[in-house]
Amino acid sequence: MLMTDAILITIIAERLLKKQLTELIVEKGAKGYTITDASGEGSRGIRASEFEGRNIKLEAIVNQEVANKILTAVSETYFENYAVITYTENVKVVRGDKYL
Amino acid sequence: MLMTDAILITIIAERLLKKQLTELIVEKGAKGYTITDASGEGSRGIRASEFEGRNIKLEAIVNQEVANKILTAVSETYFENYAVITYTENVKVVRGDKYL
Amino acid sequence: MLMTDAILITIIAERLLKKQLTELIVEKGAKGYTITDASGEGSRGIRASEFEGRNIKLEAIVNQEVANKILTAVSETYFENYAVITYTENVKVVRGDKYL
Amino acid sequence: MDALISNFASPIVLAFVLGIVSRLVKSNLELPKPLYQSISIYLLLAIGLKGGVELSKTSFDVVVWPVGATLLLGVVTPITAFLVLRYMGRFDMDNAAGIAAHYGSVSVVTYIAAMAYAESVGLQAEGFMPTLVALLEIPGIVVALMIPLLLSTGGGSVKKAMHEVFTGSSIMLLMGGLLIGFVSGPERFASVEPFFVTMFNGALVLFLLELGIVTASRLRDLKKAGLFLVGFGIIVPILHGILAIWLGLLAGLSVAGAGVFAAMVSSGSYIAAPAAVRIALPKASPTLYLTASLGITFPFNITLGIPLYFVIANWMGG
Amino acid sequence: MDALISNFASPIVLAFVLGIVSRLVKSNLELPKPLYQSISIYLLLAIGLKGGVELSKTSFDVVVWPVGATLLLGVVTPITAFLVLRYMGRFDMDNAAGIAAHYGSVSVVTYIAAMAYAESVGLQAEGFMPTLVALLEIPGIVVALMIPLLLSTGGGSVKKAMHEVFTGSSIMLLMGGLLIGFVSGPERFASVEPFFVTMFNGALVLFLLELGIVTASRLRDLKKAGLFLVGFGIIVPILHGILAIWLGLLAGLSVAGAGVFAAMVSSGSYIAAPAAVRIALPKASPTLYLTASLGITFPFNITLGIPLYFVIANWMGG
Amino acid sequence: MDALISNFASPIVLAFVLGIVSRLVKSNLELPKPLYQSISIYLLLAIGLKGGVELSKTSFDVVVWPVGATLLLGVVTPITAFLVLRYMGRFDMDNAAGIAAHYGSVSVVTYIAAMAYAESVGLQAEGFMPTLVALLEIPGIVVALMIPLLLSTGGGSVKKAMHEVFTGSSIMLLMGGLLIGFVSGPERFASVEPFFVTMFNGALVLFLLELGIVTASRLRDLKKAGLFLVGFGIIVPILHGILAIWLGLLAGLSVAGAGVFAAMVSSGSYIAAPAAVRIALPKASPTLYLTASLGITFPFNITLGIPLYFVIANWMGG
Ligand SMILES: Nc1ncnc2c1ncn2[C@@H]1O[C@H](COP(=O)(O)O)[C@@H](O)[C@H]1O
Ligand SMILES: Nc1ncnc2c1ncn2[C@@H]1O[C@H](COP(=O)(O)O)[C@@H](O)[C@H]1O
Ligand SMILES: Nc1ncnc2c1ncn2[C@@H]1O[C@H](COP(=O)(O)O)[C@@H](O)[C@H]1O
Ligand code: NA
Ligand code: NA
Ligand code: NA
Repeated sequence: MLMTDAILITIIAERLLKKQLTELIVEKGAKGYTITDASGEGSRGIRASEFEGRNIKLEAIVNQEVANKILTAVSETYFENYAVITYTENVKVVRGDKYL
Repeated sequence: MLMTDAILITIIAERLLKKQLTELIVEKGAKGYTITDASGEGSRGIRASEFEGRNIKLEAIVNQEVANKILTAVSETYFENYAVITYTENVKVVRGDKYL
Repeated sequence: MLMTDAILITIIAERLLKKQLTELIVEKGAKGYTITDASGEGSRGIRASEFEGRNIKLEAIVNQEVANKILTAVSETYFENYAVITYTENVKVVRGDKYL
Repeated sequence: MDALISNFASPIVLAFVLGIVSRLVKSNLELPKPLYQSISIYLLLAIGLKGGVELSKTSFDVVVWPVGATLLLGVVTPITAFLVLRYMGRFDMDNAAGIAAHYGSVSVVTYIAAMAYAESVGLQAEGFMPTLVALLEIPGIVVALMIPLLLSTGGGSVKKAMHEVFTGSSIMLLMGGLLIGFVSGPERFASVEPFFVTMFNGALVLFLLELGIVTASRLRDLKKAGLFLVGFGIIVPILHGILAIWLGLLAGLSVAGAGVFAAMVSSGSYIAAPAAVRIALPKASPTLYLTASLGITFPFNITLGIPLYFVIANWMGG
Repeated sequence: MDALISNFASPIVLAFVLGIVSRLVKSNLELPKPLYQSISIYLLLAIGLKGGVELSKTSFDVVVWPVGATLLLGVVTPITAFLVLRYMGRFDMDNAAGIAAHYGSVSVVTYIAAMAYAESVGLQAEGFMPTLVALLEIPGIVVALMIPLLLSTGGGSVKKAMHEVFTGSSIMLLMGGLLIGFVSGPERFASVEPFFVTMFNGALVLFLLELGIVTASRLRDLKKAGLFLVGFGIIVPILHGILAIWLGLLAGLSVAGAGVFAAMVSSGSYIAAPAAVRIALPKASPTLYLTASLGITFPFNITLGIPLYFVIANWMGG
Repeated sequence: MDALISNFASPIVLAFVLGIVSRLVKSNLELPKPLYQSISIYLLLAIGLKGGVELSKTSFDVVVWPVGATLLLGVVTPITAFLVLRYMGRFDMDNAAGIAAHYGSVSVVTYIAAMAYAESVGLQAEGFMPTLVALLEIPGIVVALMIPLLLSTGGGSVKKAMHEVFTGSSIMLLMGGLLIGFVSGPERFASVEPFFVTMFNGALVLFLLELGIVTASRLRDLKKAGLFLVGFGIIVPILHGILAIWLGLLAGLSVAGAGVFAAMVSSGSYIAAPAAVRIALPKASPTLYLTASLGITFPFNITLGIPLYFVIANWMGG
């Protein structure tokens, strides 16, 4: 099985930012993304989207360059005022050309 | 803490394939799996399970050999006609004998 | 982008243990956590929380030391009698000071 | 004309329009998926129950002919749809059979809208209509999926698809409801009637709101689907509808019954069929079959089609 | 016999059967989890509210004896169950206590089915029965969990389990509903009555559909549970039921009230008890206690048990 | 006094209290999120529909003045709130504007509670009140978000926030419902009335249970919010309420109508406004604006505020 190295970037954020964040990562070059509902607690606590009750967890498989662009954009735009955390992992994908 | 190296294989697919895919990975040797609901967008767009609205994200901790078998089977059977993506990561598990 | 190495620890467990497990990981030093609903099958099968139908998947970004403490505590307290699995991965986080 | 306005101004149709509009203005309005699924379950079970209770009051002689007509049309309509698509539309085998499966089956919501329409113009269709809906759901899919098999193409698993069709939740709920209603009978049904009958139309408003939202996201696919499919999605249903009226009246249905029957037969499934086709004919494009049945025929039927079928039924049988 | 058929033919029991059948034919039918939880919440709150409103119309003298009988049985039944399991069935301490906790508590759905049955045969149990349900839910669990503690085994956290029991959502809703109903009184309750009373039986049909599906997945565990447990799950409830009828009639309950009371007392909890037992006695096997209470006693009660208790109540007190 | 007790003893208010209590005793009781969202959708659509049907029976002359009064107050109240917060409370620009946006908009549940209260004391507010609710939802938010823009601070995206407000699901459902109700008219509405009208108060009980739970988790933030905000959250609504009564009576509203109008105007939004403010003014603290509108003003209004407004309305206009 031919596998390609790729980056899995994960963004956990208040649900209110769903649309903005998906637009952002697509703009920065992600070919797709996957969203799951999540809840959680962190150091900053309360958010306005409490009524919708949950965070979202946004995952995208991208190459290193796109990952960097997304990381920079997310931290510049959202880290100060919103409940957002981001991390990356190394993964191996089948048919890497599709995502990278 | 004694940790064992293992592979975490993730399959994101249209919900319609849930039963088929879980059967497939168990048949190829996975001792268990975890499913979460997900939604997302990719390069191929529309699917028939839209009414059920979501993808599934199937995760299994397996050894390298089982991972390879699953990867091969999934890509042969589903990649052409269905919305499916697959990737693997290296993880460390406690009590590895249980899964591997 | 300045990234810090960290550990992503994942615990999949019967939902009944949600409160106990989140308290445990915070007590052991996690600064936050994220929870998603999950379902699944493993080697031990049935659980009492079947009515609530699902497992939880608890993820926390921590440093190696906290990860070890959590792993030890979880395996000592829950592995014998409950449906629980745990694994760790290496990730890179932005603003590592926040979690570690 | 009056009938048309009356249909357009019903809360059910208007809720559908609201759903479409809210998607067009990019509102974030959406029904939680579990609510949508819950209402589907409720509607299917309720239809089954009502049908079963009615059936328990009806004599065999009265139903036997309409049942025959339903099964016949379940076999005929997917074939006509297939032939039109394959030989006039030049669709490939998989797509032609996949779309045909949808038109062989039935859209439960179209049926409900037709019943509501009948009521709103002061008519009353036969009580056993839900029995016909349940019977119409399956054969069309089976027949359509057989075609590529007989002509030996395919590739997907027809066996799995058949299991999917027969044990799919919509059949379970419709047939299960029918049996429960039939065995319970009117008296024992009374205690659950407020829930399953009195609330029915209101729940339908919520359902059509969501269906409007889903349909609107189909509309942008109309271009991909092409002009032929748009024509197909309007003209073939009308022809199937006329055929249904003729056969329905022959089988002894009332004018209102024939109108509802036409709406059922003309409609395209978008719940049971897509799941089955996706498994049996993976090469068939969901964009084509969902756009046709949900994006074209469904909106056509619930706005113009239903009043039209009633006019024709009245004219042929009144 | 007639009573039996009438019970079997009720939409509620038939929905339960549909749930079982649909699982057996491997249908993918299932209620969305949030719907299932929503209906649970609704049913518990509705029972509480109705009970509270009735209680506000009842004098203290009338309730005091039934309340006493309920508390007494809440203490006695887990002990008899424990003794039978430990000394006749040779179960280990944890499993015996774990199962006993379930039989000391109450299955709310069994209670509801008994009320519905009473109505269907033209009888009317006392209005304050929900009060008794709420009171019966807790003590049996507490008593059973105390046993291994007194005999000093265990290992889980009884304190956490107690908090789980007392602040569990079922107690909150039942007791909260009771208080709200009691304080509101019939007049202020009127505006919410259509929602909480008129819709009740219909909502129950959906609930039992899901319960049938869950029960069916228990049935394959019957073999693991063993013959003794099957016998236990039928005979002990009957004995508890007879005891309840006798005490209930002594306490002044009507024949219908005694029948419903027997159904309650004989039933095994499968919501509050499993959660508490899982935490307090982690070594007790969920397969055993859930199979017994949900896989054996529950289906027995709602099909044969309830009519039987009514026959006995009629015979002892009629 | 009687009115007060009557209000406290209503199932709706008691359910709210049950929600608070269950959180305080750390119960795990919670409504599934999809249920909560479903009830929100239902309530908003139902209010719109009822309002639309009533509007279709009302002449233009009767509504025009109340509509004017509503729009005027939608502009005035966020400004008074802003001035009090900025210059008396010394809040920074973002927080003052953020909180003001909430008080310029409306809490739909407060409106509903006021309608229910009116009914419970035998009064009947004008049928077109839901029209006013829908109109009051937006302008206050727009005006408040304009303030920092005019005084040129901000940083968030006001444009995105405006789109959020105008296409938000609450406006879609309220306005959509109004239009559907208006176009359908009373006759076509009849078939969905049991669902949207008869069930309304019962569904509200469930909603307030959850709102109680959410509010309770706000209460621990009261300390962070500070004494000034607590005073603000009680006194400013009373002043806005009195202003609303005066203008409402001038505009021709009945005493009951003026009481309900006061409850609306005095209330703080906690669904539409938070989402908009979070996007337009990301530096404003959700803790402050949610604690004020949901933790202080909402409980004040549904317990003491509403009866008070009715007393004042009666006194000023009776
Ligand atoms: N250390 C952590 N590990 C995993 N998830 C976290 C962690 N810290 C925060 N989160 C998630 O990020 C969200 C926002 O965190 P915060 O901005 O710190 O309130 C939380 O609700 C959690 O879902
Ligand atoms: N680059 C990606 N990163 C993460 N998830 C993806 C990516 N591409 C596709 N997906 C997921 O895979 C599903 C199917 O993708 P596709 O087959 O490209 O339509 C999508 O709905 C997404 O959930
Ligand atoms: N090999 C595996 N890979 C992924 N998830 C697993 C695996 N084994 C068990 N699980 C998850 O852990 C839960 C408990 O497993 P068990 O204790 O083996 O019944 C299951 O319900 C699954 O969600
Ligand atoms: Na058809
Ligand atoms: Na019992
Ligand atoms: Na206001």
